[in-house]
Amino acid sequence: MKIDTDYPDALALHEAMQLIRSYEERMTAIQAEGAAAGTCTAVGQEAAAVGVMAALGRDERILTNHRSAGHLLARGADPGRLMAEAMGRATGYCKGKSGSLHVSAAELGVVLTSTIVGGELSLATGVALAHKQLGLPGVVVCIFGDGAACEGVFHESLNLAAVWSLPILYVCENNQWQAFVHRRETMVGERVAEWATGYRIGSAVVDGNDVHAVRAAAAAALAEVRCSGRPFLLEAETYRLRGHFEPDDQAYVDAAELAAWRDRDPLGRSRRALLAAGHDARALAELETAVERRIDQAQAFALASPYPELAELTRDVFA
Amino acid sequence: MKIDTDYPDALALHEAMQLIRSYEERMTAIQAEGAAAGTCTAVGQEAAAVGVMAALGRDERILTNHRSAGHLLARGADPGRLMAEAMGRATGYCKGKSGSLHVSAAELGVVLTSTIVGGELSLATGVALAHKQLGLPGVVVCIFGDGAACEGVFHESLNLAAVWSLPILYVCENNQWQAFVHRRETMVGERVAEWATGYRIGSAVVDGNDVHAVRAAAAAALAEVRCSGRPFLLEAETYRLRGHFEPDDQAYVDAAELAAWRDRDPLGRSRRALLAAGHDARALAELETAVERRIDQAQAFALASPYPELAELTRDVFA
Amino acid sequence: MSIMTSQQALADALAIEMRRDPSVLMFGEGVATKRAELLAEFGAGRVRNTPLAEGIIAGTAVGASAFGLRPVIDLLFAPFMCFAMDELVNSAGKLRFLSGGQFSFPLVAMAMTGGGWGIGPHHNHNLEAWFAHAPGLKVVMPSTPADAKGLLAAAIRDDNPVLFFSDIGLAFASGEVPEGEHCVPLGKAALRRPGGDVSLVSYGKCVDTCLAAAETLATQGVSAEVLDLRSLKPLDEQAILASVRRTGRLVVVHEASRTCGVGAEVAALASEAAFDSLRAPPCRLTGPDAPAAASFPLEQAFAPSAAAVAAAVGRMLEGGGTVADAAAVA
Amino acid sequence: MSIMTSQQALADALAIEMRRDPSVLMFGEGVATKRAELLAEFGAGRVRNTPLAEGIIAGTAVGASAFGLRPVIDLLFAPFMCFAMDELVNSAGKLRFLSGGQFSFPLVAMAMTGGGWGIGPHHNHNLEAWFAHAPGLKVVMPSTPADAKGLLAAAIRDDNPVLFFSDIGLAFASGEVPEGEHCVPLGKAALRRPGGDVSLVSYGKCVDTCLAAAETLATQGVSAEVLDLRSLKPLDEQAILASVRRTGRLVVVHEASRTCGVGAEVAALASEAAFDSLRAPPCRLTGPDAPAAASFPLEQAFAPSAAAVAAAVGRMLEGGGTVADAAAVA
Ligand SMILES: Cc1ncc(C[n+]2csc(CCOP(=O)(O)OP(=O)(O)O)c2C)c(N)n1
Ligand SMILES: Cc1ncc(C[n+]2csc(CCOP(=O)(O)OP(=O)(O)O)c2C)c(N)n1
Ligand SMILES: [Mg+2]
Ligand SMILES: [Mg+2]
Repeated sequence: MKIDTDYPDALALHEAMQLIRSYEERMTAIQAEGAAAGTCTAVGQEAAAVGVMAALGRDERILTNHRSAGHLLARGADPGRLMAEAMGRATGYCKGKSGSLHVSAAELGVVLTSTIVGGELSLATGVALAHKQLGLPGVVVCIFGDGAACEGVFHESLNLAAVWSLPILYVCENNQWQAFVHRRETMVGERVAEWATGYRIGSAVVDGNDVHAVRAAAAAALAEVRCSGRPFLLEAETYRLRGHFEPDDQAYVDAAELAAWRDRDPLGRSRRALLAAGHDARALAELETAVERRIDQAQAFALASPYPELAELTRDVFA
Repeated sequence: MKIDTDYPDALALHEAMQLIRSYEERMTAIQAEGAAAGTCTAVGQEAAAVGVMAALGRDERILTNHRSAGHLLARGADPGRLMAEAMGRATGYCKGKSGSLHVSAAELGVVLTSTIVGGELSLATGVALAHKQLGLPGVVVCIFGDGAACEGVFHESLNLAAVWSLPILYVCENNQWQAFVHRRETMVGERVAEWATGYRIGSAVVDGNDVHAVRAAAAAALAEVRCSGRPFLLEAETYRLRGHFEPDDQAYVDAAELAAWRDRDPLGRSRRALLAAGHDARALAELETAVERRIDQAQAFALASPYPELAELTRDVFA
Repeated sequence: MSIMTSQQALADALAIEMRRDPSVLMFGEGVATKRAELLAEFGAGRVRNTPLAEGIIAGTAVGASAFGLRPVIDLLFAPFMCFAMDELVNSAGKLRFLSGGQFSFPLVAMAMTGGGWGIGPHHNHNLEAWFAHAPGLKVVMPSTPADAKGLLAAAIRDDNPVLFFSDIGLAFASGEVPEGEHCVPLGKAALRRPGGDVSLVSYGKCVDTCLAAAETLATQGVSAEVLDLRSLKPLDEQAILASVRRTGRLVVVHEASRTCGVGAEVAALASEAAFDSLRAPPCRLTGPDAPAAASFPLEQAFAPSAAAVAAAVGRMLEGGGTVADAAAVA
Repeated sequence: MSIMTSQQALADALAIEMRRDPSVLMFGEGVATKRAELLAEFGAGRVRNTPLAEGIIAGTAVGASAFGLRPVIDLLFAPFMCFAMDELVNSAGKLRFLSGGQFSFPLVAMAMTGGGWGIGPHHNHNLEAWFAHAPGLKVVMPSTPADAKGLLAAAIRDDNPVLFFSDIGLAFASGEVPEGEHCVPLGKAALRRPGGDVSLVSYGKCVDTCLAAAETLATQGVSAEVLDLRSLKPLDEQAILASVRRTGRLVVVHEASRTCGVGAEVAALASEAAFDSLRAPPCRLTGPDAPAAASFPLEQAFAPSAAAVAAAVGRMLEGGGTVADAAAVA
């Protein structure tokens, strides 16, 4: 499996976002038909995922969370194996044991994914300690949500990373929601990045729906971590356009807020920018069709894949 | 039992500090003889304890931690019952079940004491919620150490208190040590109060070895909490002059740092100030003798007290 | 009586108890969003969303319960309780004893548990035995909507901390539920089906598994008794022993892992205190000592099946060799 | 051989294993302060103090162990593990399985446990059964300095997460310890004293209790076998069953609470798999289902005494009635 780090131009970034969008919309359809368990999508957050992944090198190790399909796909994950995992098939990245919520793929450097909110924060310091102690190349990128920032382990993780000078790029995808609770009900400030100050950790906030801005901010942050050897926190302001976990009618979401953020949909913005830059509408439509075909193939692969055999019930428990 | 809130003058404050000092030195002697289990003293931190307690009213509810003898005595605890508790006697505040490390005394408003570091922080929000919801008088005072501030629950507690506007006066006794680890090895900043900013919680730092300064700062902080209904964090900068847990040879402590803080011993400072203000040295000596006599009586009471009967092994587990 | 699901029965109990006692309040991640009807009736003070932080949710409940409130907290899924163990075990479970009885902690901590959702071991992990092992806590896990309602009401009224586990696999199963106030006493098992040949002791959704196995066994002329523990602590030892003394045979069935699970306690208890009545070795059918995979067929195979229970009873009645070894895989 | 305490034996094992394998490192609250000799020999990178935060200490160990390090962490006292349950149980115990075997977690989490210090249940609480119940973790608890050394070395070399409990009551007891490299395999019990009439199965400091009881019983003409489990997971089921089959009688003794403790597992196992050999009901002697008070006499009375063990065996041999009920208080 090849790690995607090469995003030569705006079109490539757009295509990566489109792939995520198509993948996730397909997954919700599959789920609605009852062919997969419930799942968390990150529709509306594609720019944050692609922008960050496009800034990383091959040696970075990435920890992410339950809302990770975008991170995996932007890192180069095979949509077929990812879908197979989400459907619990033996050909999935984790043999179908993880399902959609805790997919790790060591070959892509996407490691130790936890769907315990905050799990990524508690594990990242260790991965970074290993990097530092053993002189491994690459820094550790820890992607988490605004909700995870409310868990105590956020405090413990940032504090330890600061005290031990660990090479961690913390990326907070602040999508304004923590399952069924709006972020403003859970913290007094507007931004998670405010909390970085207390640990003397550098931070930046970026428009998380602008893929170019995210890529630039992530590249700068990464350079900072590489050069200082110290942690840095990048906050991407974005919005979860679909529900928390499929199916979800979003009845609890303020319609005006949702509409405002729909206008800022990163794919729409990217498409408008491409058209404005002279790209051809038909070429974009073809790109979308090609992406849909990849997703068709992925789905076919997943559906044709076997379930794990029952012996897997107790395999992989101990080394 | 009468709650001590009335400290009419500097002499009364001095006497309260002297009582704590004598109590703790006696406890270490008793421990050294093997007549009590190991214990945590707060020698050097008496001004923080007395200053805060002298600022509180009768209705305040106080949560404290393992280093709490000073808080209890300054609140009016009977040294005999406290010593009995430390020696595991049935006449102790908790029937001898708690020993020296988790003494609570509902009648004094000193409640739910935990020797799990951070326990006080996780419980204080609930006590404050009850105060707020049921309209109980008084605010909740939560006393914790610089070490506790490193536990994740510190973040969770302050965040919830801020979001729910809970009437809590957080008092951090920053004594520079967390058992056998110096504070500077555990956080990048110099002060715990820096962390309050992230929650938009007001804070103040006070010379924790100056009993008058602490009392004034605590009174101001308390007024702030009463008036705003919101949390406030007061940090008292002080120093643990003895070891973490008796016996402790303090071999790991920097001698120069220790010497510098010995010069700032709150009792020495208070004594010098009293003499400078015209108090008579002999009167002070008599006060000390009287305090020693109270401690003698306390010890005699504790030693004469019976151990709990074996049925206590399983009593008080369930309501 | 009306027909409702366990989810509805829990909502019913919450509303009734909150109406009955103004000191009852409920909070947790998404509680105010998901229980909009409670929010509407009882207001934002008594029905609260919280930040995503299980430790302080539980700690706040402990502190509040000591001073006049009766909090019910929703910790969502059992594995998330791992972030609240200090508050539940060291504080709620110990501070009454440690204070010499000065404080009580009338609180209820709810969580869903078990398979059925296909989303893996960070949501699906049966931890009830941990809390039965820890002092000072009560633990319940209903198997019917009526018991869901009655046990939750009793848990809210109890003056001790109660862990209330809801089996995910039963959330949408419906059944008859008494209207109005309804309490099921903590610590009392329910005899779901009387029988003379073997005692099937279980709780949660595995009670249905046992009932199905009992049906099968009946067609084979075997009369199986099904005892639903309902309360895991206090455990209804008398009911267990009475049943085992009657039938002389014990099969314990649960989804939780085998080692040091509730089944170990029940089997140990029976062999200690009803030894002379036992006509065959007791037998545990449990989930494996492994995390629960997300994959549907693996999740399905995790908990013992009715067929496995019936087969274990069959082997037991044949009396051939050690049942446990053959059953250990299930 | 040299004579040393368990504390010294642990220090010895740590130094030897760190010398042997540069990927071994140790951290925790006060580790660098209290293990100054390790700090001097291996430097500040491999011997580290941490902030006071058990969750991130454990989480850091989990993350580090997946990428080439072999961390040993000191969580001080077992109840403090309540702040690290997510990292130990949800991460260390489940992520290997959940990732389909992509990662392994060779780490050791140490903690002291049990009575002996008189400072109450926030320091003294035997939680080993929790970790035996959770998947993917190994659990050991030595009863001699030699085993302390050998089990710690084996735990460090093992490719799985191992919970290493040290009984506080044994910290300063000394014994013969092999010099140099010394491993005791995980999962193997030790027969401390052979005997034919009854099997006393135990671990930690209660092994000494059983040995003392066996002495007393010998003077009464009763030959008691003492089996020291050492590893609680994997449990040496063969050794337990072989012993019970030999003696026909089982008494399990531990300080941890009774309900769903290791004793429940052992008693259940024996009655399932050695039923026909049992000549009397198995019997558990355990600490009460209560927090451990600080008060010295209460702490002393918490764990079963040698006299209680001998008395339970006496009653068992007399064959009169149910042993468990009489013993339940101990
Ligand atoms: C410890 C824990 N608590 C609660 C949950 C349930 N849960 C899953 S995702 C989620 C919201 C997480 O919010 P955030 O961290 O902002 O990430 P987002 O879902 O918005 O991407 C919650 C509450 C969980 N998985 N783990
Ligand atoms: C959760 C937990 N971890 C560790 C300990 C052991 N311990 C007891 S006191 C202490 C130091 C606490 O430092 P701080 O909060 O600054 O309070 P201080 O002792 O300095 O008053 C430690 C590590 C504990 N009791 N609880
Ligand atoms: Mg979010
Ligand atoms: Mg301190």
